[in-house]
Formats: sequence, C-alpha cells, structure tokens
Amino acid sequence: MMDLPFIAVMILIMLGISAAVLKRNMIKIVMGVSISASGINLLLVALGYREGGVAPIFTNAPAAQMVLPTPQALTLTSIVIDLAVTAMMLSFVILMYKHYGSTDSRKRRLSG
Amino acid sequence: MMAFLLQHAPPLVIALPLVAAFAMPMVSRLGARAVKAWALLSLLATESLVLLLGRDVMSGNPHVYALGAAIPSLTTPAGYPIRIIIEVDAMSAFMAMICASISVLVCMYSLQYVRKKGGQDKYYTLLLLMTAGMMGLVCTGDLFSMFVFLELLSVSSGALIAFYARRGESSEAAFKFMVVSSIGALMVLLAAGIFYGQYNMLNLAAIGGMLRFGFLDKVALVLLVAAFAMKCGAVPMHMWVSDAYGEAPAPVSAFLVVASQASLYALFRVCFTLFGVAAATEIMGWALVVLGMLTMFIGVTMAIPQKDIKRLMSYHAVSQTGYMLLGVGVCLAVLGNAAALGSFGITAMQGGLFHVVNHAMYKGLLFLAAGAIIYRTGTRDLNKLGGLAHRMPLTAIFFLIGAFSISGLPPFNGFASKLMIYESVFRFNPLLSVIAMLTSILTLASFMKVFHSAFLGPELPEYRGVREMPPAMWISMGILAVFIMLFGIFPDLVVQYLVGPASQALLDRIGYLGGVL
Amino acid sequence: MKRKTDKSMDDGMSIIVKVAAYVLAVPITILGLYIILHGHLTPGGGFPGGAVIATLTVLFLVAAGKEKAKALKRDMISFAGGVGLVLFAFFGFIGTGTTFFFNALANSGSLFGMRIPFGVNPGYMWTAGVIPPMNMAVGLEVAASLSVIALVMFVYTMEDER
Amino acid sequence: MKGLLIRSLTLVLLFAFLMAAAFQLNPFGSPAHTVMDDYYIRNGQAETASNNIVSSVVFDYRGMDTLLEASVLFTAASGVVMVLGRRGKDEKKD
Repeated sequence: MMDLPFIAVMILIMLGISAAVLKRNMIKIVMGVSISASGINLLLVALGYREGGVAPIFTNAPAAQMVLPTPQALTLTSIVIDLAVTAMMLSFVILMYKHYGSTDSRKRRLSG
Repeated sequence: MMAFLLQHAPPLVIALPLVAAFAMPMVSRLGARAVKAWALLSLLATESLVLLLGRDVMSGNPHVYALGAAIPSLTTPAGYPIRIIIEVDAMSAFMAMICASISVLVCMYSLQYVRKKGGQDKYYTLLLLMTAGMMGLVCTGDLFSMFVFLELLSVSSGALIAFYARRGESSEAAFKFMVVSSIGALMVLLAAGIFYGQYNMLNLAAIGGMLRFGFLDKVALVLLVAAFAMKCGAVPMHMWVSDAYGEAPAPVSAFLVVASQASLYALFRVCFTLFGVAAATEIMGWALVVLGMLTMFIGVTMAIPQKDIKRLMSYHAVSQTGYMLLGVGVCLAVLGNAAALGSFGITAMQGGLFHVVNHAMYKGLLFLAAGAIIYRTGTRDLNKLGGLAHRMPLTAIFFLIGAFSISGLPPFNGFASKLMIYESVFRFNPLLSVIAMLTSILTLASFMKVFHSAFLGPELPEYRGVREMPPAMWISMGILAVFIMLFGIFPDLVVQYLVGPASQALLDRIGYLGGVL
Repeated sequence: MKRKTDKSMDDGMSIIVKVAAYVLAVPITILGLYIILHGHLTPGGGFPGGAVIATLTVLFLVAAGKEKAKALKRDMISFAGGVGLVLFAFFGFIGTGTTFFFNALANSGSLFGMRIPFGVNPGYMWTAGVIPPMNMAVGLEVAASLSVIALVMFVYTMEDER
Repeated sequence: MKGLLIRSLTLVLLFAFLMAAAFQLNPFGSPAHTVMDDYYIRNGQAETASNNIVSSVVFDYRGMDTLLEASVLFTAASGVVMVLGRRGKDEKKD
C-alpha cells in the first residue's frame, strides 16, 4: 500500500502516452502529452516526500523535518516547459484546423 | 582577458547565443539589417569562443565548470555535486565545434534565402535559441539540464519547421515533430526522476559513480536510449524525420541534421559514460548495431522512390545516421573485451564519430543545394526539374561534391569515414560490413538519379530565366565544400586531432567521472 | 470558414463582465506582484506570479473582445519579455567574477544583501541576494510571454477572413 | 490495423515495464538517499540568504535550468508569434 502514489502516477503517465499514440483527434494528442507530463511531475514530487514533512521554507516554519526541495524545483521547471510545449503544439493544431478544416489527424497529406 | 574568457568559456558558449536571442526583440526595432547582422555576429562570436575552448580541450585539458560555485572547479563542496556542472571533454568540444560551425554557415545562408516578409527577427531568434540548445545539450553534465536543453532544442526546431506556416503540411510536420520530441523528452525526464529517486543525484558523473545497475537502472537505460534514438531518427521512429526535414526551410533542414546529431551524442554519452562497462554492453552494442543496420537499410530503400528532392534527402539522412550507430555500436559491443577493442573497436568508434562530422557537412551541403534549387525554381518535384546545370553550374558542382561524399567515393570525406567503418565492422561481423557497402551503393544510385533528373538533360523552357544563387548562399556552400575536400584529402590529420581525442574521451569513463568527483 | 460567434465576440462580452473584469484587475495585479516580490520568503516566485499577471491579459481579451485585443501592441509585449530575460541573464553575469550564476549579492550588505538569522525566522524582505531581482525579471518575462501567446492565439482564432 | 496492434503491444510492454519500476521505487514517504537535499536544507540559508529553499534551488543551485526554462517559454512565445502572427500577408511560397 505504501507505493500507491507511484502506481497511480505510472497509470497517469501511461494514460497520457496511450492517448498521444492511439487517439486521432489532435487536440486529444496534445492533451495526452500534457497528461503524461503532469504524471511525471507528480512522480517527482512524490519521490521527494518525507513522512510528515513540511514545505522547505524557513519563514515561520513549524518544527518538523522538511520535504526534499529539489523535486519541487524540478517540477516548477518542468511545468513551465510543458506549458511552452503545449502552447506550441496547440498553435500548430490551430494552423492545421484552419488549413484542413478538421482536427482529425487522418485527414492529412503527408505520409511518413 | 584570454585566460578569463577561457576559464568561463563553458557557460559562455551557451549563454552567448541565448542572450543574443533575448536581445532580439530590442534589436529588431532597428530594422531587418540589424537583425541579420546581430544574429551573424553573435554566432561568429560563439564560434570563435567554441574554437578557443575546443583547442584547449583537445590538447588534453577538459574543462569542468560548476555554475554558481565559489570557484569554477569547486564541483563537490561536500563530497558530492550539488550544482549544475558543465563538463566539456573532447567529445563535447568536438560536437560543440560542429554545431557552432554549421550554425554560422546556416545563418549566412539564411541571410538571402529567407525572404518572407515579417517574422524574420523571429526566425533568427529561434536559430540562435536552437544553437544554444545544441550547445547546452552537448556540454552539460547534468541529466535534468539535458532534458531542459532537449526541450529548448525541440521547441525552437518545431517552430522553425513550421516557418512557412501558411502551408498546412509544414505545420503538420512540425506537430508530428513536437509530439515525438516531447514524448522523447518526457522519457528523459522520467529517467532522470528514476535516478533521482534512487541516488538523490542528477549529475551524470555522480550517478555513473554510484550506479548499481539494478532493475530501475535498466528501466532508466531503456527509457534514455529509446528517447534519444527517437530524437535522432533511428528506424522505428524515423517517420518524423522525412516530414520535418522535408517541410522545413532548407537551412533549417541542414541545421536539424546537427540537432539530431546532438541527440546522437546524448545517446553515446548515456551508453558509454553513464553506464559504461557495467551495463550489459554486448546486448546494448548489438541493439545499437541492429538499430543502425535497420536505419541504414530502411532509410535508403525508402529514399529511392521519392519524387520530392528534400524528402529524398531526408531519408538519406536517416540512412546515414545508421552508419554512426553501427560504428559506435560495434565499439560498445566489444567494450568489455580489451583485445577486440584495441584491434578494431576503437577504429569503429572513430569511424562513427568521423562520420558524424562528415555527415553534418555533406548533408548540410546537399540540403543547402536543394534550397538553392528551390530558391531559384520554386519547385521541389524532381519530375518537373531538369537541365539546371546550364543555368546553375555552381549549384551543380556543389551538389555533386555532396553526392559523391555521401555515397563514399574517394577523395571525399564520406569515403574516409566509411572506409574506417567498413574495415573495423568487417572484423566484427563481415555480413554487417557487406550490408553497409550495399547501402552505400544504393545511395550512390539514388543520388545519381537525382543529379540526372535535376541538373542534366536539355535546358527546360520554364527555367530559362533561372540564375545562379546569390553570393551569401554560395559562399556558405563553398566553405562547406572546401572543408569536405580537405577532410577527404587529409583524413589522418582529422582523426589525429579531432576524432581521436573525442573517441578517447568517450571511452575514458573514469576520466569523465573523475572530472567531477 | 465562417463561424457564428465571430461577430458577436468583436466587441467583447456584456457590460457586466467588462466591469467585473476591470474591478478584478486590481486584486489580480496585487496578488501577482506579491507572489513575485515574496518569492524568496513564501511559496511562489517569478513563474507563478508572472502567470497570475498574465491572467489579466486573458481576462482583458475575453471581456474586451477582438477589436480591443488587436489594439494591444504585440511587439511591445515581446520587447518586455526580452528585457526580462536579458535582465535575468545579467543577474547571472553579475557573478562572473567568481562563476557564472554565482549569487554575488547574497550576504554582501548591499541591496538585497541583508544577512538573515539562520533557522526559522519571520522573513525579511531585503535578503537573498540576486534571487528577488531574478524573480522580478522572470516574472516580467513570464507575464509577457504568456500574454503574447494568449493574445496571438486569440486574435488568430477570432479572425474569420481566410 | 497492423500499426494499431504494434502500437498497443508497445504500450502494454511499456506499461508493464513502468509498473514494475513503480514497485521497485523507494517506499513512499521515506526516500533512501537524501544527501543532496539535506545539503540544500542545511546550507541553503547560509549560502543564498533565502528563506525559501525551493527558491534558492531554482535560482541559485540550479540557476541555469531556470534561465533555460524561461528561454523555453520565450521560444514558445516567439514561435507562436512567428507561425500565427498576421504580419506577412504578402509572403512568397517556398
């Protein structure tokens, strides 16, 4: 039962990747990538948790041990990167929608 | 001053193009000329800094730089690395030199190639950011930084692929590229997370030093290898390459080749430095060899029937990546076997790495030549082209140099590196060598077809008004062509001064770890 | 293709939404600035704060509609983003005397260089060296970048010419 | 259909792999090694004078990452403006 967060996180990652690989709607592909990115962020935060720990901030901190700060910093970085990637991908989807009139990835010209 | 620059060169080669890109919104207010001059100047500055750094590193003096520490060499204040550490050994310097040189040439070529009104400043911003991403990817010694640089590289290349956004195909190619590369980058992040959970470290050298090679490490290894193989366009995931290279503007395609090679570098770094002999190198090496063979063969067979000149070249780029994987994979497979390593393993790796620099040059030249054709004729359909040699003799010559080089004909550089690969791979497994040679012949056939249909034959009436390309374009192509010839005529010198130290550095796992710990 | 919503969105939403948006603008700005400026003392920092400020742009776009949105100067916002990043890199370069990204201002006694009592303390504003200026620079950059992204996407999707 | 089968098989394989990894990770709530993070918590205040250790990791110990992350956002903004910006109405075809 102790590993429940890790299992949940792995399920989330797999859900995201499955959506990205199997879905036809391009918006759903973007959502899939975003979901798996969130899953990995959650994994990082879960790795840094210490039983009963408090946030690693000394301002008026209660006397308890602190959780690990690095995963939180990494998560902050990775969230912003994920945001940028999502914005970029969505703009491509917008362009393709304007061009082909559909978000279905089967209606495309390139065959590669 | 010089010593100061040299000391701080490792972060500066990353920060210089980055800051130049940040300043671009300000520079763009001064007009289009200022944008171009600024981009070219900052890339030239980066290039000279990289050459300065590279000369020092190649003479056996790897640079380790702890960002933000009290002194640059203070990597482990408490016995373990706590800050981001940039580690430039000969292999990193080798890759950095390739990236910086090609970036300058690509920028020079773009000065006249990119004519789109508006968006020019963004184009150069993204070019600078892409350079920074590559520099960082090849120089950093930190797994999480690697992820960040990879994302910087993929976001900027994705945007550049969609430069001609009004055509739906280019945004489609960019979308495909972004999906593949962001999934790849997420796999790298997952691997970094797994390592972090186990060892509480993110530094490559520190992880390498603590590696126990348990189950989780194997998971991380598979994730990293899959991610970087995906990003460098090895076969099961090669479908994005043809679209992306084919739809991007020609200079960006030439630059994307280098971007894939930066991923290839990361793959080699993970296999050799992070895991090294501890990993089941024989299996890993064979995996790379099989991947390389498949990439090589499938790439070339898919290239032959193509009608679009740039898509054809993209499939050849896939195919050539196979040679590098083959050469380095053979070395990885015999890493645990000192006798075999000494007799042909090192040569195989040197061949693979030599092929990296050669590929960057001749593929760049070919893409730029294709760009020149598109620039003047406006079409990329091989069936419509013909007789261009009458009107564009210089382009024809450059194209021919690139074509001979990619098919491994002497005295061009492709021959030198392919010969090293054939020789050493033959002693590893003769069959592989034969397949590699066969691929080379198919490449030659394919390029002769292209040359014939685009340049030879009677002059077509619709291309009567076509002129030779403008100076900035042929100067940059000329520089590449000259270097291709030089590398082909003096391969020994290149191997001795560039490739040799790089391959030694890649093999010297202890040295890399010792640089930090 | 022509969509029905396009015309109705030209002038934005109803007056109620507009007024509510303008009223909300003040607390949103204050919250964003608070998060940015207290990044070294409390949870937050440049990224969340910048994102909060960028919601202002989104609110404005939704409330005021396409015509007003087009009047916003996209180049100026990108310019601000560039300034933010150049400042950030500059604060990194300050430390180049020792190393790149060295926190040269911390514990120096100058601006933001106040020494802090170690351990749990109530939090002092003028501490943490280059971290608060970096937070501000990043906040500027993030707010500008997100605003540009939202603005460009909004204007593009609202256009119905093509 | 064949492509779908291959993709599904790959996904199932990956899923099994990741699940096995999830069971091998440290028990939740008690990380095995914490040397680097303990260093940050112990010395963060002294070295960076910041109360917020996350901030000091983000901006000081891993400052380069943050610069890069901000530049990724800048890149995305530039890229979105480049592909969606309505400036180049008179552009030529490639």
